Amino acid sequence: MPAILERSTLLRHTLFALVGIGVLLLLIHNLGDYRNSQLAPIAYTVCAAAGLTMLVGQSGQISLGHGAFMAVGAYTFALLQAKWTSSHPNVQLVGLLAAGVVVAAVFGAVVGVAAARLRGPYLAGATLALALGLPSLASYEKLSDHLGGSTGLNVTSPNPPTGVNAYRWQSIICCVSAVLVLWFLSNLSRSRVGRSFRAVRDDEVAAALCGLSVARVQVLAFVVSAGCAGLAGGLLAIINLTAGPGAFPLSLSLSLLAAIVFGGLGSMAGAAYGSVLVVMLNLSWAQTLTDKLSIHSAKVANNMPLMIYGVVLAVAMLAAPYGVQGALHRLRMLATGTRKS
Amino acid sequence: MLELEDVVTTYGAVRALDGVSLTVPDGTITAVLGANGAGKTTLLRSVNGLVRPRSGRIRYAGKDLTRTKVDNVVRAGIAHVPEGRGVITELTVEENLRLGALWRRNRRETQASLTEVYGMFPPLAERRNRSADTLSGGERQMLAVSRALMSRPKLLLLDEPSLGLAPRVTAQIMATLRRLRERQSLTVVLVEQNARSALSVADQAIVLNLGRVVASGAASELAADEKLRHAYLGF
Amino acid sequence: MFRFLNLTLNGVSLGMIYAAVALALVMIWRATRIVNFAQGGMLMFTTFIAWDLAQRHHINYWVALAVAVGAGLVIGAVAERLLVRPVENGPPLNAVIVTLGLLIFLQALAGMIWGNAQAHSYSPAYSIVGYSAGDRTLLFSPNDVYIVTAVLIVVVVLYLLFQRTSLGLQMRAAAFSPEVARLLGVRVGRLLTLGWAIAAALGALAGILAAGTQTGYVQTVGPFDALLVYGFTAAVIGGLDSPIGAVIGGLLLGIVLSYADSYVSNNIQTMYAFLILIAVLMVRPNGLFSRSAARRV
Amino acid sequence: MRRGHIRLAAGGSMLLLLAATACGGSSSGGASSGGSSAPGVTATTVTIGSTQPLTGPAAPGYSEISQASDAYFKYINENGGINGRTITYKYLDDGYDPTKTVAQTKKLITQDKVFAIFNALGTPTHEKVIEFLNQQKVPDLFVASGCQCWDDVSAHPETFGWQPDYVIEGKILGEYVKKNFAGKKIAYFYQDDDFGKDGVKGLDMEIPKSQVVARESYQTSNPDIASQVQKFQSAKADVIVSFSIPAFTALLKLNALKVKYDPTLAVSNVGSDPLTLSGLLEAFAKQGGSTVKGSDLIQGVITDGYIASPADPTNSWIKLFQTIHDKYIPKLPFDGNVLYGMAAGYTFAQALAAAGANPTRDSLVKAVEAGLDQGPGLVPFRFSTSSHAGFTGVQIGVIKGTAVKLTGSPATTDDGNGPITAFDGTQPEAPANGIPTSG
Repeated sequence: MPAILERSTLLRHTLFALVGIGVLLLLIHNLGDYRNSQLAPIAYTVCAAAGLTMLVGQSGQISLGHGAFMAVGAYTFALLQAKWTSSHPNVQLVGLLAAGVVVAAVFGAVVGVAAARLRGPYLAGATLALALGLPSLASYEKLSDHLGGSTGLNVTSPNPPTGVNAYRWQSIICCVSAVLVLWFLSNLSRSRVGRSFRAVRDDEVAAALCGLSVARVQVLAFVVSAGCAGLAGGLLAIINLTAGPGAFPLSLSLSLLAAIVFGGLGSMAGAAYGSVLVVMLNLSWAQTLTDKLSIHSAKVANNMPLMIYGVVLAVAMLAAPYGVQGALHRLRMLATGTRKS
Repeated sequence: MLELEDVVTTYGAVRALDGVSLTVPDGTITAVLGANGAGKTTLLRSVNGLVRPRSGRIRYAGKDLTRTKVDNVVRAGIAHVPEGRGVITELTVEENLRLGALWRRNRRETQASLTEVYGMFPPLAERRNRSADTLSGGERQMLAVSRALMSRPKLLLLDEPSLGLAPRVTAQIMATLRRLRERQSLTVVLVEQNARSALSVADQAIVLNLGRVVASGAASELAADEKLRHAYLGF
Repeated sequence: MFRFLNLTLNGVSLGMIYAAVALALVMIWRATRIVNFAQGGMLMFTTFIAWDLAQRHHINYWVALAVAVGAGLVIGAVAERLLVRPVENGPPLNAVIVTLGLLIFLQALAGMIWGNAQAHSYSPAYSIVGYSAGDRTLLFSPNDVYIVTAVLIVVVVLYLLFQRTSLGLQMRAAAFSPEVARLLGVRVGRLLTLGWAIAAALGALAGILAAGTQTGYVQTVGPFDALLVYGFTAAVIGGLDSPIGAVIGGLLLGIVLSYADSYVSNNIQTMYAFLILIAVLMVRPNGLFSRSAARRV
Repeated sequence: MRRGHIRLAAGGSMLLLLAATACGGSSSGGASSGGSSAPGVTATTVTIGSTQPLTGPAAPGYSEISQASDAYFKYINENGGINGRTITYKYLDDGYDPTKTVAQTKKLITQDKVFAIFNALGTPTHEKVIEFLNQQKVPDLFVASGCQCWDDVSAHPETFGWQPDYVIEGKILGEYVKKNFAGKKIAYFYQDDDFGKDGVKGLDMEIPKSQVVARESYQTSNPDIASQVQKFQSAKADVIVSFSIPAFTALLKLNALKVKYDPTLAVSNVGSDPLTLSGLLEAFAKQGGSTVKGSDLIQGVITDGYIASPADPTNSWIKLFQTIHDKYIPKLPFDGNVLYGMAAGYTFAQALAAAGANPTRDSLVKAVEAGLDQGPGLVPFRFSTSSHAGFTGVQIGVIKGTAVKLTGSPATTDDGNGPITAFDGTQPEAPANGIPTSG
């Protein structure tokens, strides 16, 4: 590796991001429609999970309600899409997604201020109630005309450029977003901000003694991760053609958490692995496995994918308590013959 | 009699005990001395099963305790007063005390033990129904020692009883220990940084440094050893 | 005024059910410092066992209740031994994910056994027709009296167990300070198992009480999501460590939800739960009745 | 927790790559429609797909529908198929969750390459895929929902409704209530979505606003409807018209029972299946008080129907469906949901038969637009090149015993200001072999 890349983290990350986008574009081009329609949800889940990693893994807070921030991003996208049309579809797309990020981040700041006073299970409880409560606002009589009630708002998928089919275009939008988020967060976590997150996570008192404002750092972590979730929400709206309360159930928030714990808490790569695992398990693998078992009883077959998901969640935690990243780390240690102390 | 034979206990790569051997005869007070991080607390934790030694052997009254779990070590008659006293502040004084004798499942004995320790430490009797977090540091130490005595142990493991206490209170506790040894022939292993006060009650002592025994012998001999006092005991 | 009275009574009855769920969560939190997300799944599963006995096999209400409570004891104990024990000393979030896995597993298993298709109804223990007050009918029936009494009895029994028995003393010691308890000869591991077992049994009772009101009976096999979240909310309001707090949190939640439903809008119940929770936590970040400082999830 | 390793951004994207290849690598390009051989059609088979709530909140009752359709298709397959082709019906579970509907529909189109989507269930769920299906030019036949929104020929040329829309149902139900309960106080109870709101729209076209003393909605996620019933009672409503799913119809009855309130109920077809309802109420009746027992609780409930009723066992359609039910799905109750599934299956078979010996997506749509015979329906379809709406009306009925006893004659109307007229045509007999023929 050239010396300049060794020295400059930013440059190295940028180079990898560019390579990553190139590789992904190649991949998307070669995948069929069906695979692309799975790649897109993986990619937007990566956005949200990577953001959540900053919050949970790096700043040591917890959120069981990240779906709420995704909902904010999605509704922002849907509401503005109806109000603001641009002559250039791509400008409009970027603008709407950015608006989703900003609104979600502002919302994250509000939640963060409240969250900075709370610890552990109390924060968990508050965010859990938020995840369940916020989407229900759409059904509040005084708002339901604007927010579309329990049916939600319709979103139109952006028209692809000529020569690109709709599935590929959605995959491209999501994957590029995911790479950008990973690029941004990787740099952030290497910067002073990232160090302050970890300082607060490891020891609040010591961090405060070093002159950090613990509350401010915690709020910032919420802002960053809510922004990422907002982007994911906007992308979800594009893929699912909707922003409705049903798209943000409690299980969404919890599966994001599962994704980052699965991957190995605190690492960006872990968030990516975890997202792949959780999304594919949900969308496809559990179903495929069920089909292979060729079960005759409809009752059993209908519930088998769910059961596989549950069992995998529990067993993975028992078998690999530090997630995929931890397991890889251990393998590497075994291979190089060094021992972890 | 408690016997340790070449005990090695590790935390990850760190050897907290590095081949410690020790014999504690019945009815004696043995002081374990040394600086911070010398392995004193680990020694106690190895004995009572909170950590498992990597190698070596621990025997008490002829039984091998090396692989025995905490709750069974306690049932063998070994009580432990942990460092920082381990008083459960959410419970009342009397509840803390009762807890010490619960595994015996004998109401009458428990009641007798209660009367006994209240007699030994009258301040506790006055505060029996108060929550333990209203106690002063000295009272907490009294409570912790009393609680250990509730089970009428044969061997008492004490971890830094003088930590943060006024000299007068420390002296009171040391005096109690001596009285117990004399009257009930209680065996005591006393871990202390405060070597002077520990040696004043102990029959014998060992000095640990970086997990190894660097000196052992009668308490009076060690107290007289000028070089040792300068190098390890700090008085 | 009459409406207000009725709403209050309705809230008390609902609140007692939330209180029972909250109590179960508090039991587990005190024992293992874990928020048991599988509680909803566990109470759903035991409720279905009782439903199967009572409605399909026409077995007496009380026998079915007893069997379900017994099944709860077993499920709770097995869950603790098999799933929770191995992750107890790992990263704290792992326990959350494991209980989540258990929740999903139980949901799927119940679906396999009882199907997802039918809505199930469950005979309440007593009449649900309200008492008459003059020419009007109160929104409070013999069955509501039963619900309130049953939960109150459980609260009193648990209080006596914890405060007056040596088993309870050991459980408290193990909850507050497991290592010290261990040093005093308390078999902490067994007590944790027992704590989970009691909590799951309590959940079974809560589930059956809920099933006997209109609140629960339309539930098909599913996660009993709302019951879990309201129970958790009530427990957090009360302060997670405090059984009394759980009961008061449950009542508070039940009554406020009942008022808000009627006076504001009945479409955003979950939002009220969030608002009440935030209001309480902003004033008291560790809940109303908590004494010891919170630790991480 | 060991300190997390911060990996490189590119690391993450490489993983995506890995994952995507792991999930099966590249399959051949997009689904191309048109041409001589249509997707999903072979010389001997036709594959169609659907998304259904097999689990989740809408599963009670509705999860029987797809099994019933499948049973009817199996019956066809064993009796020679349609134009020599057997029908393979792939119905996937979406749990009534719109997000899953999108994913499952994409799977049906891109992986299973189905010929058409048939009878996809749910208003909020199917609304999310309607644009997509029309973009992809996939025939979207006989959506299992009475939303008006399926009938929009210019925007959604591929989509067709089937059951009468809720506005039509509301109008006819409203007219009946207006006539029979003149001067009485009337209240509305409705689901807070397009189903309930469309129904209320229809009711409002007929029932004078002055007569309506309360309007209360509910959310499917919140079964505590005590406060709504309180309002009905304090408004002293004599009649409650309810656009609710079965579980909430039962809850309405139950909550009224709790406060000794006994208004007349008029319930949409969606939420009035007597077997489902009495099943829901059975357990409560035992403790409900001394005066009620069993399905007594729902006797006399006013409702409506648009296909033959199981209360009429001599009807040729009921006989046919009963036979198929007993052979293929004997474990399911023979209720309104099963009839619904089989009747919809029959309509699809009609369309497929009419699409010709070598059906294409285009010929299938054209066949429906050419108009279909009402089959087991009580009233005709409205299908034409300018309308994609299904049945044009309903017939009022009253719950008697365990079935709906239809009264008077069916009525038809439109979802606008059109008049309500009695339909005097007769229902055709079921074909002898139970399978429609082309033409």
